[in-house]
Amino acid sequence: MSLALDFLTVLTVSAGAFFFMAGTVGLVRFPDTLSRVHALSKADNLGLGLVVLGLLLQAEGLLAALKLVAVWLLALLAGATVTQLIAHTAREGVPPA
Amino acid sequence: MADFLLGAAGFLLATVAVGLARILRGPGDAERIMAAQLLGTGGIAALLLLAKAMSVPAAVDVAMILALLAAFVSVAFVKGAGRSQGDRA
Amino acid sequence: MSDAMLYGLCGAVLVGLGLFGLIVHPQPLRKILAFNLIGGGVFLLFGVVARRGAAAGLAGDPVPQALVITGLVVAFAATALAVALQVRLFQETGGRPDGQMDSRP
Amino acid sequence: MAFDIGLALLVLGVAAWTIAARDTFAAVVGFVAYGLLLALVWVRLQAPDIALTEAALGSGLTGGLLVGASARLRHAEMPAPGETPGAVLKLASTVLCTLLSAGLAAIVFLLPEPAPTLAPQAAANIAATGLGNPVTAVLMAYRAIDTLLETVVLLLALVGIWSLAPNRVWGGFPGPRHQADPDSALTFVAQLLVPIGILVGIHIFWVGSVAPGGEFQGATILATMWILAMIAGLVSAPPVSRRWLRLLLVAGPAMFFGIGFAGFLAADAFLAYPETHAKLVILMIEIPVTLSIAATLGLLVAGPPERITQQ
Repeated sequence: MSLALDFLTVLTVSAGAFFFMAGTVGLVRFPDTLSRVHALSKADNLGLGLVVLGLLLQAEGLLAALKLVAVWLLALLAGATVTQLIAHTAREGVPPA
Repeated sequence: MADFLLGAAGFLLATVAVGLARILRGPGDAERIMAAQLLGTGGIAALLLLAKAMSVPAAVDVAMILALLAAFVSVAFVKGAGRSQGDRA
Repeated sequence: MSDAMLYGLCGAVLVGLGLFGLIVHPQPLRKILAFNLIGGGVFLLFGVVARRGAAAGLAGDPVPQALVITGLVVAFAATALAVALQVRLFQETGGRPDGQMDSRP
Repeated sequence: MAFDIGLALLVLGVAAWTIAARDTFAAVVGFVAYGLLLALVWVRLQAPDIALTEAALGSGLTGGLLVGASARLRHAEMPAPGETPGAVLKLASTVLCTLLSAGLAAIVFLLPEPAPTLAPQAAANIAATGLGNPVTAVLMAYRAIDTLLETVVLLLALVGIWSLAPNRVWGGFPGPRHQADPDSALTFVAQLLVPIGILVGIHIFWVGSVAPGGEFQGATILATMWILAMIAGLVSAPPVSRRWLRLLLVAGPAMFFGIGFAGFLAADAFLAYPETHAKLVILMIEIPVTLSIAATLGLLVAGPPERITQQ
């Protein structure tokens, strides 16, 4: 059982790492600010979510698990809103020098 | 397991560092704040992995603080950007 | 070489980097940034001492750790004061932080 | 070990960027990243208390302060032609700084063996304080006088900032006025984050007696949430002449001094805690100190008074 859980953790954490990589590639390759914001939010939401999911399988106790979920929700909220704020400023603001 | 989690944390940081190297150069301030945001998320993920790998549960608290304050820094940026435009006009 | 030593070397380099920035940057905010870099390096050196002092079931000597926490708070207070001084000086002189308004074309 | 080498190199890279970046704002972003990575380093050095402080104060609050300042000082940060240092100065400072770093590195290698430590003493006497976190025990019991003086230092820094106010706005509102826009994402995030952040701050403060955390970390989070609410326009910074504000600022240090002098009666020394109720007394100090530090940190970021009216 624990071996199966470990395997699942390895799988989800690796998938999370992959999404972080995808987000970074997007950030590096995409041509303009708005599409870069898009790439960033992918890494935020999915990458961290998968890492948290993988760690949830290893969590000791309900409280520790809830804390992990709380960190993810906080990061999600902050990431989403901030991404929106940045996109808003980038659109209205001065064109990139 | 601990070795795998530590390795994953290292991989995440390395990935994020590549993005950081590209994006810190700009061209705009929005890109730069995005770089900090990306590093923030990567740092949170790395801290959560470290907490498990090193058995330091308090690292989860550190991650929570980072999640909370990442928003704060970006908000300060958005307000600052708005203000400096106002000064220019 | 232990992990603690590695971060100690990192701290030593950070102090040098920060001092370099403090000397060569004429802009006030850059000097404040460089000063904070030095602070981070010094705190890391304390961290090495704390980590090496692991004993009696503790993972580090709590006394230098507490000193670093105190130091971080004081460094923040100093940074806030320095920033406020700069902003005020800027308002007063209308541009040049050193007060030499005439040197601007 | 590979992880640590990578992390150390990343810290150095970000620090080098902070020094080398041409644009001040880019340097500030580099500094925020630097603080964030240092929090990771502190976890690796088994110092989670410092990691919490670094994340909250070194990266978060200092970052917000400097991001705001770099926007306000944007014009002042353009170096004038004659100001950039020449090649000789650069070379001389490179040599000087390399020597300094080499010297410090040598000291790291020459640290005495076995390493001197106070950890056994800290662990042996912790039961008498009723605390479970040795770092909090150092801050609140063994070296309480340092912490007391630190709260005073924070107040002095605030006095220094307030004294920068021009005479005509003395006693007025600190910082520029922020207008709330009910439809914006900023208002939304502030309304949602501030209550959560206050809970997290209280939690970090409360667990500090038994686990990593404590009054400085908790107070920093509370201060950050206050500033977030101010920036979003949800609350206005209070005029610095308000009596309740002054009382809040001195409540912590005053309580600390009061209990310190009471120590003469209870246990014959300044800041000596009675043997049986040490934890209760420490808590009586910590609660007002946390609130005072939070208020002080928030006002340190808000800056000197700039206007007399709300507008």
